[in-house]
Amino acid sequence: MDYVPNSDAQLQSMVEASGFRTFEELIASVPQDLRFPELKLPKPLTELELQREMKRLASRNTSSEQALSFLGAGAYEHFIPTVVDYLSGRGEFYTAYTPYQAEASQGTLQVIYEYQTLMCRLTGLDVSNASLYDGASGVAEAAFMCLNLDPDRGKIIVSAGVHPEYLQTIRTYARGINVRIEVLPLADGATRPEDLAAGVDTATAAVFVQSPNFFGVIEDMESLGDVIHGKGAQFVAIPNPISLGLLRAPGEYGADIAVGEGQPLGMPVSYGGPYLGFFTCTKALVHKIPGRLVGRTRDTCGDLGYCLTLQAREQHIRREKATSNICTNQSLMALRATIYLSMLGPRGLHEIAAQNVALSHYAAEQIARVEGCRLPLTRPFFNEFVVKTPVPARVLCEELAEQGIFAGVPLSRFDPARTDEMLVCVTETKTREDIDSYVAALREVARRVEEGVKG
Amino acid sequence: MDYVPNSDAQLQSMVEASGFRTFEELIASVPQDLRFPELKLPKPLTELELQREMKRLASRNTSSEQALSFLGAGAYEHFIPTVVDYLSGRGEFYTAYTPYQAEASQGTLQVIYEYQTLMCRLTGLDVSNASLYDGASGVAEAAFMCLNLDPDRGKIIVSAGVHPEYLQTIRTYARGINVRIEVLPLADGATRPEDLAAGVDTATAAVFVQSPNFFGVIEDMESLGDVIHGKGAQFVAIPNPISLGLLRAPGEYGADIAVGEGQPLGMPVSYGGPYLGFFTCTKALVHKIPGRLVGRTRDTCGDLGYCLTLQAREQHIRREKATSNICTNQSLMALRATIYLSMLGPRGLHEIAAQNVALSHYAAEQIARVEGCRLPLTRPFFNEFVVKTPVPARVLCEELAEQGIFAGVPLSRFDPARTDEMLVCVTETKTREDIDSYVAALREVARRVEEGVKG
Amino acid sequence: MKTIEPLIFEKSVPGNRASPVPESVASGESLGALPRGFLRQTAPALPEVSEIDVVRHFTRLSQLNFSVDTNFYPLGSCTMKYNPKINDRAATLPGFAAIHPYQPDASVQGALEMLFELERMLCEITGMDAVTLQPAAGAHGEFTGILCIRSYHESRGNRRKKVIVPDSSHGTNPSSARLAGYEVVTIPSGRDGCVDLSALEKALDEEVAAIMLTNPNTVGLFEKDILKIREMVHAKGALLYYDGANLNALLGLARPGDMGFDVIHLNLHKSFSTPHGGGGPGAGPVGVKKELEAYLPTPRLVRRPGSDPAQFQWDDNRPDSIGKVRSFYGNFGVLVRAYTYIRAHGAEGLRRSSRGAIINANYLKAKLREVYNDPYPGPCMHEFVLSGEKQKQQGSSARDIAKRLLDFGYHAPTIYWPMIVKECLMIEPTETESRKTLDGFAEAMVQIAREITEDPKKLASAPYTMPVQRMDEVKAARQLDVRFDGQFGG
Amino acid sequence: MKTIEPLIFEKSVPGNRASPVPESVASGESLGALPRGFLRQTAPALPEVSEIDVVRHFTRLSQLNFSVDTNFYPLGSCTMKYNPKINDRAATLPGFAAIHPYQPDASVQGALEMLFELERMLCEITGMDAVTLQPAAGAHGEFTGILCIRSYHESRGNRRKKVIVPDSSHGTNPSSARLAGYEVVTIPSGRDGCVDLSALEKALDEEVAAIMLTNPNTVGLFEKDILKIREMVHAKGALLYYDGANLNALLGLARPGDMGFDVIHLNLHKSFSTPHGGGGPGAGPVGVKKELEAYLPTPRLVRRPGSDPAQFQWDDNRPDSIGKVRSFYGNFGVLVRAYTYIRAHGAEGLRRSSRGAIINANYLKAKLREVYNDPYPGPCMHEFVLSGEKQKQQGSSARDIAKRLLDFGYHAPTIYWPMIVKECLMIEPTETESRKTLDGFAEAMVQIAREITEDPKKLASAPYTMPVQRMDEVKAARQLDVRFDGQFGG
Ligand SMILES: Cc1ncc(COP(=O)(O)O)c(C=O)c1O
Ligand SMILES: Cc1ncc(COP(=O)(O)O)c(C=O)c1O
Repeated sequence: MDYVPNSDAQLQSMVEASGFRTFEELIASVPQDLRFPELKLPKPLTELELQREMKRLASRNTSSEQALSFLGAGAYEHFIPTVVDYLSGRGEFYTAYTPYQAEASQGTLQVIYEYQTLMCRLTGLDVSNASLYDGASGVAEAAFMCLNLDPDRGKIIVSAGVHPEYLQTIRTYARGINVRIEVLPLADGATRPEDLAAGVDTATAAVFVQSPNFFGVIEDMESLGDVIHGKGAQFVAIPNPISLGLLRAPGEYGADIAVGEGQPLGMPVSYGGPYLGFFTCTKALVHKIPGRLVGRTRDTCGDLGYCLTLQAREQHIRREKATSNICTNQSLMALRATIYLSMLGPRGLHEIAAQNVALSHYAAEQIARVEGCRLPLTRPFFNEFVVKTPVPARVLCEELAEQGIFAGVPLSRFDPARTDEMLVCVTETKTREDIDSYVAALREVARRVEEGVKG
Repeated sequence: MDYVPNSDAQLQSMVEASGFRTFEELIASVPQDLRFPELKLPKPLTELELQREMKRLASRNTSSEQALSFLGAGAYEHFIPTVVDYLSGRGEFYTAYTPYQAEASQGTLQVIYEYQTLMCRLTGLDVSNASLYDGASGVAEAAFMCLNLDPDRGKIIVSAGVHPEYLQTIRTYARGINVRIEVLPLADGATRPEDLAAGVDTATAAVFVQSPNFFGVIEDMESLGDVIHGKGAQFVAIPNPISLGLLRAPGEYGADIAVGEGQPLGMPVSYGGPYLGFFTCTKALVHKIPGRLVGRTRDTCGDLGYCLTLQAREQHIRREKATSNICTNQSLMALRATIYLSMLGPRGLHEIAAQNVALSHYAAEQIARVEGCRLPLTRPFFNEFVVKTPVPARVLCEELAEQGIFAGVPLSRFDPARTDEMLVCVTETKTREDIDSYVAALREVARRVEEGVKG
Repeated sequence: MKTIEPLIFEKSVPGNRASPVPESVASGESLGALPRGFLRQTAPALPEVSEIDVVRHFTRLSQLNFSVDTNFYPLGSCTMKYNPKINDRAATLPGFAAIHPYQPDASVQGALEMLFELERMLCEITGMDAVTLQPAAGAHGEFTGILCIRSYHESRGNRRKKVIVPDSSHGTNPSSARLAGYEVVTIPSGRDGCVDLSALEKALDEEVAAIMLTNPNTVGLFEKDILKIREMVHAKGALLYYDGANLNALLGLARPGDMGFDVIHLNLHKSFSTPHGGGGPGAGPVGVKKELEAYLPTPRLVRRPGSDPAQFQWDDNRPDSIGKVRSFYGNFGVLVRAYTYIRAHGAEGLRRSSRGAIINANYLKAKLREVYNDPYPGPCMHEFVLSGEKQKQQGSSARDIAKRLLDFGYHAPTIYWPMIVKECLMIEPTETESRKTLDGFAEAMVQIAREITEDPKKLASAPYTMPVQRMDEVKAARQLDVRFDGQFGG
Repeated sequence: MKTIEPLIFEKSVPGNRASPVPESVASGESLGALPRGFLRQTAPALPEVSEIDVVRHFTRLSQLNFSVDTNFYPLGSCTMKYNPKINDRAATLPGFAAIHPYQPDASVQGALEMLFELERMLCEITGMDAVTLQPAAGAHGEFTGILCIRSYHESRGNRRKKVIVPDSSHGTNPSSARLAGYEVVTIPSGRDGCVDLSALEKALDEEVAAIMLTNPNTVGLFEKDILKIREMVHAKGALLYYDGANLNALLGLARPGDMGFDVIHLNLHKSFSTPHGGGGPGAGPVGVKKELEAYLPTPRLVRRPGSDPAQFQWDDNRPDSIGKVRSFYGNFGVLVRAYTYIRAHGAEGLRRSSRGAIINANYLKAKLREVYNDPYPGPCMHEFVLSGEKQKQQGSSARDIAKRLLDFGYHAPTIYWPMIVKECLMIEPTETESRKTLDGFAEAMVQIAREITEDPKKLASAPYTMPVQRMDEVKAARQLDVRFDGQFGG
């Protein structure tokens, strides 16, 4: 099928009304032997058939509606108020383009202005852009930005607690430019100020620290910030935005930039996307910021309104001199975050964050009691933690998956040497009973597998 | 939880701002010992818990997403274009009241005006109301209306092909008034004009004939109409609206009133409701019509617009002299029907109807070949038909249900004597492969059960 | 450049189409099964439009509406509270939306558990002994309830002849009683807006089957003499019928069953927040005391005796039942929403809702009673009435006030009802509105009163900012045009 | 009485709240696990509002937008076609929306099958050998593609220094090339709007890594010399990059792979109808010829060798890959929608779509070319540019025309781009619009031209019917106010 309303007869009469005889005359400039290739595609489907086919495909995946999932590691299953789906699904938001015509786009523009304000308040920084693609590319954009600030600073330092995929993305983005990337190892799962002090120097453009970091540990951001600023480098914090309902904000501990993954703010995990790269920074950096920015201004009558602003930074004006190449960003996801944060308010966000702490600590305690399981790290954590498993974590997780439990992310996925560790995440979507049945199954499977391995 | 935005402190200060000291002062007129009863209700749930609980309940039902359903008998599983759900779910339609303030309700009003027009065009009659509760109560309203036309006509005749629940509803509605209800039996599943001729007389207010009737058979409406009009009675047709994409319209065969169940026009089966009672009639009857009516008129500038009209028929003006007591009707369902019919257009509706015919006839042929199964009726049918089963239909259906197939509605449900018959419905939602696997399972189970019964 | 949305028929272009269905899957030959004479001669003139046409048309039309989702909507007696979106989502889960009413009971145990629990919870909330969920709306519930009363009296040998309603009652009350075969006796309300006991006394005799009361009544007052009324009515062997349209005042606060009502109906689309949908669907469950349970419509939902865990099933074997008042079991999708709503709240949440509703009403009343006439001074329940008499004398009617409110972005109150108050404005703010919203509305009402003193003519042409100007309803009725390009003038 | 929607912050009342989360389920003691110094000192000043406030606020804001669902939106180069609702529904099925990117591959075979098939179908549609679905939008795809080109040249010993773009190219092209470390060489377009072969000749040397072309190009013309260009570019060892923003002209009609392009990106949010969302999310898959496959981002989706039925899995072992350009696998939800779209159409449907797009553009162009200047006479592909030069001389700019169009209920075309056309208006009607809609738009454009001749001042203050008057963008940049109650003036 197709969505062309005009019938074939109508189309032909339109060709003629345009002053031509045939459609072929319209495409005269397309070389003959390029035309009308045969495409081997599955046969077209009606909407009824499509509904069936998409349900068939979807039913071949085990979703968190069927399974108990304790997976996190950069993508988090959180409660999403129903209104987020409903409101963000309204066609007037959904099917609008980037708000180039301000007067006909005040809805989208005001939402982005509110989003920017919310992200500033959440991170404690001065300016927010309108969104970037996701956490990983956002971090890479931040690296670009910092490297552009001072030609004499050609090095960046990345804590080993930063999500491995973010680091990989930084490396990819850096292929085209001259930059030294140093990775700072962790001790007991955390970045140590003294280790950082040994690495940071006046050639350092920026230091990237994630907190809670990839292993769940809350970093001592304040102390790290002092070291970084001591050498005049930019301090780029990568927070989990939900944690900011409870934990110190980047602005409070002196970060220059906060960038990261906004997915926890009302976006489904959706197999990895679409998510939301958020980006806030100090006032000083506003003219260097990548991506779109919405400003409040007045119309010719003096009434308040909104429009895109500081476009002179952007590719469509500056072309190769732009601060970033980004054009389409993740506007609809910024809308979701805006609705989500409006629904929760300060107390709701605090409550959610507190529940993440409470439930994940309960789970950690229970898991630590499972024969053969250990918590190798001792530092405070937010909603995820590393578990040392008595048998290879991958085997354990696969076994549990068959029982409908996604037990954790095996760390061997990121470092083949770490065979017997997994990262376990617990959010407010789990009850104590859920955790108990997870722990019971874990105990059972760990024993069984271990016996199998031994016997 | 609750949806009261004001905090307790705020509420108290509002009490005070109203000139009172305590909430209790506001409810002084409520006798003391009636106040604050203890309610034994389950504990409140947060939205997150609610999402879980409702999914739990829903998952304890076997929906047509899991099972192959061949159930009809007054509630039909049809393809519903996605836009129907999306558009009818828009809050501006969903959360508006009956359009009393015309100027602030032009959306709802225009939709109803379009609905009325569509139903007139579909049924071939002059006037449509804005909706009634459902098919059954709609038919009962029609009976009331016809009985009110002429005090000398105190009898109604109902074909035995009318849905048994509609007949039951007529009987209930008739409890308060003086009326004789005669049921006209069928021959070979159809209402015979000659039988009708024997029953209809000048004391007959109206004759009710459903086509396709409850047993799936298409009635010879034209001939029946001649008999009815010969005695000056009203001819009330009860059509399946989907069938009108293909079959003769009530207006074409001379019905005075067309009333029935609009559910097939874009409403999910939803365990029996909310559905849509549609009601159209000839111009002559417009001032007797039950329910709301929207008219087109002009505003003070002379521009076209819409408002409720002929309200003098209604309960809020006429009180005990109203044509009906109906107030809230099924507006949102009329919206769904309007969107549905707009999406399909004349060709789409024809196509759907034709597919129902083709697929149900294919199924009937295949089932007739199953050892022990028979088609007892020989008349033309639309999308359902009676099957005579070799073993009690209820047993057969329960067995097949366990295999995920809802094979049909056992007629013993309506008449305990009809133990070995079931009503099978096939719509465009089934493929030939679906039918084949149904028939294979039927063959298998029929054999097994029969052997069990014998052995 | 006012853009009015044309009719969908005006967008039709022959040959255009949306494409949700396959073309010609059905082969011509299978239609051969049907005799030619049965086939439609001319295709119905449905619009021929594309999917984008449909989406644009109905999206734009939706934007012409006021609604709870976009506006404060203090329409008295209608309880236009917030309709939680979670309830809609629950109802559209395939496990609820895609189950057929004739599926085997064993395959719908989740649905039956939900319905059973809902009946039980409604009994608990109202103090009744049994509930049917079958009626589709309030009026339908009234009719059902009165038929039960009729059967009750019949079983006692005399069905009786009359049903009493106060003059402040809703039009559906007398209409439903009449349809059930009763003569309607209307009694005047007292000066205090409540039932006038002496008028009641006078009307009561052994031929009275029931009296129908709304409580709080339609001027927003609790019937203070309810216990006395109950005594008087029951003394004559008549029954007390409760119109539950105003139950939103009393959730967890007082129960009709405890007040002595024998039969009640609820409007789930009011008190229990299911969306009004522009005029339905609703749901009008009927509750009764034990003595009347046998008359409730069939089928009844029962727990299978001895089943554990509980199994539920439908039971048709009720010889005394009034029968069915509609097909199947009720507006199931609406019932799912109400169930979700009650489960969210629990007893505490319901009580807090009614408390909030009453406080909001009194707060708003206090802000307005100086400016508009207050026919019933003192505290109100969840709603209150004002009279626009003063404004009428200055040249503006209640209708003018209502229309002008639209310009301020507020839906109008209910007007001209109940008829016992002149230029009546019936205002029900509901509990889901914040103080801030009420303040805004009060300001608008005050400003309108000021406009009336300054320039009453201004109001006569209101509203000014709606998609259309004031509609000519007289013309609508005189030159009836109820379908596009119909023969009906226009 | 213009009601502007206040900011959500302005609706905040201390203590108010929506109630989606439980209060204090977490006991204070468990927070004891966290050192005090880690805790936030002051709560973030998020709004304190009720659920109804939230629903009303965003519903009203939505109504301030133009969108495809409400308006014809002929924004050139953006392919604002109808976004089928079925695609959204598919993407929100729990089996797609509620799966985690790190679930075991065995538990997401439906998703992997879908992605694998989508890659294959995109290869088929474009004539490329391999596709990655990872990039999040067009610009992201460009960057990815150029990095692949860089790796390709590096593997041959010289990464080369330059990337050529025509002056009509989109801003992301030079910007992406620059980020990938290339010097950008811009060549002027010919008078016919196409690549000027002699300019190209001059710019081409052994240091050129690639030339980036859009085809049809941004003035809506097919690069008629594409086969010659391919020869010239390949002769120098450079590669041909295809910006797929305009692929909507060519579905089933011609394939970039067949034209000689080595690397391409697609904008699924344009040609494949995934909703733009007010500026994303999009998806920018990159396709390459065999020689470049090794450089595509990791992980790659592969069929498990020997599996039958097919099993799919992620493969990270690609030593030559450029690495990851983002987390996980791409904008999965967007990919589901594009997949659904392609499955609906099949080859025939896609071909008919492009045919419809081209015919619609030519039809509209024919209606307007007498009234506005037509810089490139003759047939166009799926879009065309007009010049408002004549109108400019009469006193109205392209911007004025754009703003005035809003008053007629039409979104404006893309304006002032490409820069090679003065007062450029770039119009892309798309195939999903009916002739009737195009006629309405053409009439409005003609009327505007008439208004300009009659009263150009009128246009200078347009639009008149939007929620706001013309925005002062200069002030916005000068007195930067990018967050509420920020230090940034305003
Ligand atoms: C007091 C009262 N009774 C009965 C009804 C009728 O209820 P329904 O519209 O649900 O039939 C209403 C509705 O407005 C009402 O306000
Ligand atoms: C020709 C062209 N190239 C590239 C892009 C950038 O695509 P995106 O916005 O998806 O990054 C656009 C978008 O407008 C475009 O029109």
